[in-house]
Amino acid sequence: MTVTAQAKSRITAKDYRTEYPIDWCPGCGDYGILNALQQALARLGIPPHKTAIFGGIGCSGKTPYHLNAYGIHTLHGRVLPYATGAKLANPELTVVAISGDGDGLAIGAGHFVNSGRRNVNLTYILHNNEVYGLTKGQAAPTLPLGMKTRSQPEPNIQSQVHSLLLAFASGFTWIGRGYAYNVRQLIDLIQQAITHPGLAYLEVLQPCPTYNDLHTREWFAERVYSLQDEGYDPLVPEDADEAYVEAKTCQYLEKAFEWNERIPTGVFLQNLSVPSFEARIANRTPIYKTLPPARRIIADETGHTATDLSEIFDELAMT
Amino acid sequence: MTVTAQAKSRITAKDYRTEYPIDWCPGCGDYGILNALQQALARLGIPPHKTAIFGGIGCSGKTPYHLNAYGIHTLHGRVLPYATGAKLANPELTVVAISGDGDGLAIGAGHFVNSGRRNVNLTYILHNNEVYGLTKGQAAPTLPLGMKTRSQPEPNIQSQVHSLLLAFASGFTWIGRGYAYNVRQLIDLIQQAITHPGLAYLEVLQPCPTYNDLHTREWFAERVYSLQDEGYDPLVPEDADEAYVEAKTCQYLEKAFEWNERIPTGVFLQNLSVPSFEARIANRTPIYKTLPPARRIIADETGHTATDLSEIFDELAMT
Amino acid sequence: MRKQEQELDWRVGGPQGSGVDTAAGIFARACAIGGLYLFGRREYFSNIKGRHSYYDVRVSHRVVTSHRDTVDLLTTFEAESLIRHALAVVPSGAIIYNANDADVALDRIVFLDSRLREDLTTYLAERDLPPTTAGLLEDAHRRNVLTYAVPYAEISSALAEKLGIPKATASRTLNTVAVAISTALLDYDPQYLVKALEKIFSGRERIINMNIEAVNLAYQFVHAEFDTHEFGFRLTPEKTSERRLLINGHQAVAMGKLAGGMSFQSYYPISPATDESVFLEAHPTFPSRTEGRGLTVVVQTEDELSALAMASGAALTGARSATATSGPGFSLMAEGLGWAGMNEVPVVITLYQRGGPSTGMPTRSEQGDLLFAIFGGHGESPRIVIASGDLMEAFYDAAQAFNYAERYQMPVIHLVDKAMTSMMQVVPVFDLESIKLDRGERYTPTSDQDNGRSPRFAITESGISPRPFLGQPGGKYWMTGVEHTEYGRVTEDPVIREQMMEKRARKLELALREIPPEEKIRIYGYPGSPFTIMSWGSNKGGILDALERLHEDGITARLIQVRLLWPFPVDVIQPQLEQADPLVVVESNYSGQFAALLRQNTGRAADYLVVKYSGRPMSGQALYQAFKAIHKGTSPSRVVLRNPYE
Amino acid sequence: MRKQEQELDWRVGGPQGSGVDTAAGIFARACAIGGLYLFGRREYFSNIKGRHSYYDVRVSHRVVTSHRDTVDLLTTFEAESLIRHALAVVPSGAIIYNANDADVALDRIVFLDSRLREDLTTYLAERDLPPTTAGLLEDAHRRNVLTYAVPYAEISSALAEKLGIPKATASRTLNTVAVAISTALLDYDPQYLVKALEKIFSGRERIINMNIEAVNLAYQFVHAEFDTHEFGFRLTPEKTSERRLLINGHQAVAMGKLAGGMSFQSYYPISPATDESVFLEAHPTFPSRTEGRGLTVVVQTEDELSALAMASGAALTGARSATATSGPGFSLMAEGLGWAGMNEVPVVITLYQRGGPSTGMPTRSEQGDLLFAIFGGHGESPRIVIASGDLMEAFYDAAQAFNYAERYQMPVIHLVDKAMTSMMQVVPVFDLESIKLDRGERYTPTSDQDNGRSPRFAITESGISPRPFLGQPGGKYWMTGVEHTEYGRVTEDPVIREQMMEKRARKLELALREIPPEEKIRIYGYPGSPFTIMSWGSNKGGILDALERLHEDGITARLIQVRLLWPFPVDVIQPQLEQADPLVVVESNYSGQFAALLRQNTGRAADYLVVKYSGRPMSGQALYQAFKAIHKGTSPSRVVLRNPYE
Ligand SMILES: Cc1ncc(C[n+]2csc(CCOP(=O)(O)OP(=O)(O)O)c2C)c(N)n1
Ligand SMILES: Cc1ncc(C[n+]2csc(CCOP(=O)(O)OP(=O)(O)O)c2C)c(N)n1
Ligand code: SF4
Ligand code: SF4
Ligand SMILES: [Mg+2]
Ligand SMILES: [Mg+2]
Repeated sequence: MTVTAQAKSRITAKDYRTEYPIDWCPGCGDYGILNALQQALARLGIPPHKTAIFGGIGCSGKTPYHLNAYGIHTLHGRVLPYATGAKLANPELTVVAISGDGDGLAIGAGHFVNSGRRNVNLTYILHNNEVYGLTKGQAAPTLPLGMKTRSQPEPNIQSQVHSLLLAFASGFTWIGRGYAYNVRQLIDLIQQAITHPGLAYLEVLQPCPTYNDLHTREWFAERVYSLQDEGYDPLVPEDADEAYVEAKTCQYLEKAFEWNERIPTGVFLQNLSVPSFEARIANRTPIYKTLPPARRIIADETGHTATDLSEIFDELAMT
Repeated sequence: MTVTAQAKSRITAKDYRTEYPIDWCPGCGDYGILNALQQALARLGIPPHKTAIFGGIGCSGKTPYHLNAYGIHTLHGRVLPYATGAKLANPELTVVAISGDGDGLAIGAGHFVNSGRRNVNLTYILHNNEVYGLTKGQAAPTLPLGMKTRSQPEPNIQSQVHSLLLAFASGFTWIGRGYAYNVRQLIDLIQQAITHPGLAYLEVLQPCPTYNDLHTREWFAERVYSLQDEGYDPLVPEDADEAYVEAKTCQYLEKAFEWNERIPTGVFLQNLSVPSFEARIANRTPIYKTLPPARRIIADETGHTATDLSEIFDELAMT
Repeated sequence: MRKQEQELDWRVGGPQGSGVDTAAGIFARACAIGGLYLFGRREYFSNIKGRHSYYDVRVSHRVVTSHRDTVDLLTTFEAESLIRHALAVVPSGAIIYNANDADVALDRIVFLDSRLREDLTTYLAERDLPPTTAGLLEDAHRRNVLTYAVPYAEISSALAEKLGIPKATASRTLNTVAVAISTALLDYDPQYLVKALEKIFSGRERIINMNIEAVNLAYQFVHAEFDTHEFGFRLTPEKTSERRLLINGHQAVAMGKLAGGMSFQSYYPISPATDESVFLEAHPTFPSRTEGRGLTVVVQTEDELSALAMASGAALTGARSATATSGPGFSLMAEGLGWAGMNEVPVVITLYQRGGPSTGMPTRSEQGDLLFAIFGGHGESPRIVIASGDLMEAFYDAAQAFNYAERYQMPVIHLVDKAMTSMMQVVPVFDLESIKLDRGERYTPTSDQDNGRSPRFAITESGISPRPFLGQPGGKYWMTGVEHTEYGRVTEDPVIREQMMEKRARKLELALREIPPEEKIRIYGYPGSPFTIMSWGSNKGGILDALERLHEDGITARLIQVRLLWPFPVDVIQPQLEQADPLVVVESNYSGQFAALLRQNTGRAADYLVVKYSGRPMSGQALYQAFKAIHKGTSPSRVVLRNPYE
Repeated sequence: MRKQEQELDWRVGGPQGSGVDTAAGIFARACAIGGLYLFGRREYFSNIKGRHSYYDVRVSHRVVTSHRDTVDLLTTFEAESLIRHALAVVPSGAIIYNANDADVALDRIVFLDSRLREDLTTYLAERDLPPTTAGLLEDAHRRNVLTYAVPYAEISSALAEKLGIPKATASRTLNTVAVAISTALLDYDPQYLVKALEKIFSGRERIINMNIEAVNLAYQFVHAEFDTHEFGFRLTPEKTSERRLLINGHQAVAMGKLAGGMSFQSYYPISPATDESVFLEAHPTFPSRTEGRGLTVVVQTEDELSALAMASGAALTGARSATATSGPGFSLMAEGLGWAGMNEVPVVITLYQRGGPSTGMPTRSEQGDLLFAIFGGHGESPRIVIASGDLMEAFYDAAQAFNYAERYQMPVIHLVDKAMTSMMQVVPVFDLESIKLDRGERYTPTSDQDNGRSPRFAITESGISPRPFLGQPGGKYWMTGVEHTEYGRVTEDPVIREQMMEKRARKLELALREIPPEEKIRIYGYPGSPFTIMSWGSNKGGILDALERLHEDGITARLIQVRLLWPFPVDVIQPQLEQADPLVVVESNYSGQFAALLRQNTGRAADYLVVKYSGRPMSGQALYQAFKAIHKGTSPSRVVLRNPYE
């Protein structure tokens, strides 16, 4: 993402706002995330038309409607592949993918895992509210075993998926956690996630006042703290050696497991030692840097194909 | 799985063999796994008709054809849900699910992750050969970034998914690794996995001599070692406290990351502190223990439904 | 009720999450307990809180089978509902509204669709009225609609005072008050409301008492402030000794499944299918006529790929097993459907159709998945597709689906739709005695030799191969989505391949021969009439209503309701076609999928196609108009039913 | 070649992984380099090593468009191939076999399907012959088939000795030797073999030399040991100045995609679609006539859900984007297909049909996905479905698919099949000059104001809304699978809903109006003839072959090849039907899906349905027989083409 200083100065959060009414429930954590996203994009000075926000299906998935950027509401669970396709075809875009925890960790878990393998330079924000909001409060994969929210007839019979651990196992190179009601921190986290040259996973603790009466604003308020405030350093530099990576891993895992008494937020991992997918493609085919798929000139002025197949014909010609 | 001593004495590996020709390539690691599976089932004394082997799609997925048990060849990536349905409906069955690494970690990754949440009492064996065997050698999600096997035109452009870490993050309660050419150890591992009262994940390092010329029999031979030979204790007992679990976790992760110089095999984790899905169901509805779905008596002798809806009618009756 | 017609169309509207459902539930129960028949219909947005939803309850002394587009008594407590529905109220009908909302500008309603706002503004401007609730109320007066302003806040205050509770608590009775205002205007005995409240809030004494008090206050208010004689509709209870249930579609299906012996259901949440699974989860065990209690294991899966796979895995063990989903989920089942067809797995898929394509209109109705249900999945894989026309059928068909599945050893897709699941009806209690279970041909090993293997896919004349259950001694088999031999082993032999394709196809032919005519089609109205309406699914109710009104006009017509959609019952349909003149096909989709299917299988094209694809069900009224025009010869051959105010 | 007919049917068989492909490749190239036309066909099991595969190469001085069921010269080097194919060899044809295999029992061949073993055993027993290769060879003699025993091991030894290399290395030339024995028998100049070897092993000198030496030894052996005059077939080169390619289907499609401007392809490996993507991966960049080089980014995804989603995401940016898959993968794309239809995304799906349903017959052919391609996905979502009939069409259609996709802004499904992808043909070099790219209506903002938003789904008369590319200044839009407004915002307004359904449907009507007739159907043979064969896809070649033979018999007939399957080109088809008598529909599936579609859209049922569903393509020979019987009036209305020996 290239941002000129001039552009930066021109863009404000207002440019990213829309006038349409929002239909989330009052007090929903989604508002804070939306707000932070608008501000982060503005602060980064990214022109709205160069921003593409992809959403999954769920309450969270409606976020793109409230940003004045390109906003693509995809299919339940598939937000990462859609976002990946757009980003790879046009690497100049700033791409943010947003989904719920059901979207990302149940129906979308396969893409979650395999997106980690690619490390495409985009930002994935997952709204962790422990429930399926839009389908009326069933347990999401993030709800711990045995818990029973207001909307469930019986305690949850499935165990929790630990999303930070999963992101790590999958290969995400930037991993962070925010809290929906700490907008100031969230702005900073989103800016960092977007700036990170690879796949960033930002989990946001997102209270759902309508269905989740266990982990509420009050419950979180006294538990969340910032890793960075406590001096935690998430960086794995580009040239890190194995021992360094291992040490960081242990530190990461320790913090990733912390829960209940104290809940860490902030940047858990920023790994610069893995090249982005775009860099890998450019490494194979350098022309990707100047003429990525969206820029390929496919026809001449008369509308005839610009493709020249002579090299392939040579391979296949018999006479 | 209830096994009587008498039954045990009767069953031999021969009972599990079939006469049909096998169409794996000469030297394929799959032979060793098949062999170990036949022997393990026999040693456990499980009558073949009480065994259901589910396979995914791939070279590995053909395994069920070579066992004289119920053998169900499912769909690419879906072996775990099929196996889960059968096991939950009839908990008396011994259920083993078998898949390739593409099957389990690419197209099936979502089920992999979410099966961990359920901890159904079945055994999942994943053949890790780092390639898509049956579709002619493309990179599987287990192949590290930048590696190039004989069958690939370019070095692998996607990073590896670390399956042991993924299994852990997903909540598998028994995690082990075997090596296809160490049949003796494999028999033992499979027996333990089947005996474990919950979801067991057994990764098997399975050389594919046809397509994978990087990690061959020779390459592995000098690297694999047994964790148990070195005194590693994988047990998390039923009543383990948090501190205990944490300590075990660190130990687990350390070994899970070990690769290249020395490659650990054996049992990495045996966690008895999480109840199986069957136990959770029985806890909600104790009748599950005696009349699980497959045993429900649904009609009387005359073929009329045995269902009595009077309780529900009472709720809904207006007059 | 409308004195002449012995019936009443009541509507309540309000923002999602504000309890409109509860209001409708109280009203409907109060009517049903009073021995009345009713038909309820619910419309709501895909949203949790804030957007508009409304409920129509049509009450009658006779069975009623569809909603109407018009309203006799509109009950509202905020401005949006008033704005959206004022025009639907008939002359001499009435509107109850919040006194505070007497003059609210249309512009102030944030969720009002701009198209609707513009239309209403134009409507009002044409009548020299302002774009406000005041304008709409004035228009109502001009149209001879009565309007009743209710000071809800004052009634709440009075309640709070009387019970010594906070005003916020008291205001939770808003819905009850609104309903009570209605029933008071209708002169309906409040005891039925009280009984309804007791049913709904069963066990929660404090809430019941608070609501009963609210009812009392509302009745007092109406009697004190309104001239109830001015309003001509009355609601009068009727004695009945019949045992009747008040149910909606997902309950009918869920009960049918239990009656049909289902013991395993997997699902992934999706509107409007989820409610069925939630109902099943809430009733995990139930009495059994044979021993102990019955159990259904319901599993929430990670997605629909998993849901069908899990249900299929369970079905192999002999458990009657099903999944329930809606369009997007069903799309994800296409591959699993083929596997079940190929492996002759008796699994039931209940498909709650909703507005498509893609995410479409998750909480609106459509019959858009017919051809996909029939032709979905690559290759040619057998399945049975049935569609229910009303709640009684939904119950019995849900049970029957398992019989078909096991007898013909293939997946059965049971088509219902959003309109049907959210439909509410009073029905006589279901007759469990009539439900017989047919488990199909079971495999019995020649010896109980453990090591025996069964020819799971034995090639037989009927196409059916006796079926062992997973775990059955002597029944061991292989099974695969790959083409296979009798023993379930992969084969690519061209001859075996042909035989297996033929065997699977024969099962469909068998089903077509065996399934009795009345399960294939049902004929209503005048069987001898050439005026032939052909339809399927939830349109049935509206068409029956329309047939009655046609009859009142002296027009005889018949409805051929097609219940078995696949294999296509050409045997019983073809003979009906000769007489059909005109042939009118009615369905709730854009392209006329059934009409296409009919032509594909019989060569006969519909003379008229009546469709609706706004996501809302067809009313008997609208259908009546359409049929009338067809009868007169003034109708185009393609008729689109439209109602911009739904 | 058969002297009378100027053509030769050559077959080589052997176990998978043993280089049968290479053998066929050498032979085919040697023929093509010699200026001959050919048609190749490959049959193989879903297996990596060990199971049987074979290749037919039909060589001619004229263009040939299908395979034959019979063989003139069978080349084998192990017993299984000899056993499987001996009966296919025509009188006065020849069999080359390994001298070691002169007496192998059928029982010893582990992978021989038991059905085939039994059939052959019966066949031999009826002739008093033993169930062995000896029996089959004796039967060959009786049928006047020549047999040539080749001591392959000895030739290898000689080669090893001559070159001073290990015997194991020398034996890798087995395939070359087998081919050379064939060409020597056919008296074909070995220089063409040498050229073919140089092409295939280009750059690997040592291997080339070893193989050339093997060729020499084989020729020497034949000239020394066999009386080549006894065998009546000859292969004679022909001079040509035309530039011709030897290609198969996936190469044709891949090249067509590049020519069509594709720059992004996502895929998940699946037979038989993978080869196309692998070919594209091997040619990531290529020259451009405008500037620098062109680039295609090819991404191997985690599954097909992802593949279509990723291709759709890429298509939004203006990149011409596609995915390629086969049945099971396509089943997983049903939901994404609806999303692309709803959001008017120009994305191309190349669907390589294979034997279904379910995992089916992964390496065998079928036309089983037609109705699914058209009606797949819940709800009613627009798409264009085209099918190519041969390799030339496959190339041009692959390019054209992107034009349709962008012009009509909807997904385009390009149907090919396994038979076509593994088909090999000599074609004149493609004419890139003729390929024009139509990018459809692009959106131009009224100002280049960054904050402008575009009405992405503007309702227009044509149905087409000018399209901005993601990232385009002033073009910002929303997009959703939910029903939406012109600006792409979710709506549940009934009127907007209706307008959007109508708008999307109008695009299909537009396509039907605009697409020129020759892209819809093509008519071959005698356009005026009543004897009408209607078909689609890869059957074309076989039918054209059959038409020629009918013509030789004095029977005139015509083929109507339907290329645009959806929207159904009723405009050009209906007028053709009146004259059709009989109307014969030919397709490679069980149920006659095209025939169903035809009747659905025209009311006309086929008089005869000729199908094949063994997973093998139809030969011109078999079709000729079927048409002949139809012409005579001795045919049943449903004809199943069967060949138990494929
Ligand atoms: C294939 C498919 N299955 C099911 C649904 C129904 N559905 C809509 S939203 C949703 C879950 C929402 O939960 P989550 O992803 O956690 O998002 P939230 O609403 O909590 O933000 C589901 C299951 C769907 N749209 N598509
Ligand atoms: C939906 C679907 N997509 C693709 C395929 C094609 N396919 C068959 S096997 C296979 C991969 C096999 O690799 P793996 O799972 O690693 O098993 P292996 O052969 O290596 O044992 C694929 C992609 C399929 N059968 N179904
Ligand atoms: S249901 Fe929960 S997540 Fe959805 S909008 Fe309401 S509060 Fe937010
Ligand atoms: S391709 Fe590899 S995995 Fe498959 S059978 Fe051959 S050696 Fe085994
Ligand atoms: Mg959620
Ligand atoms: Mg593999």
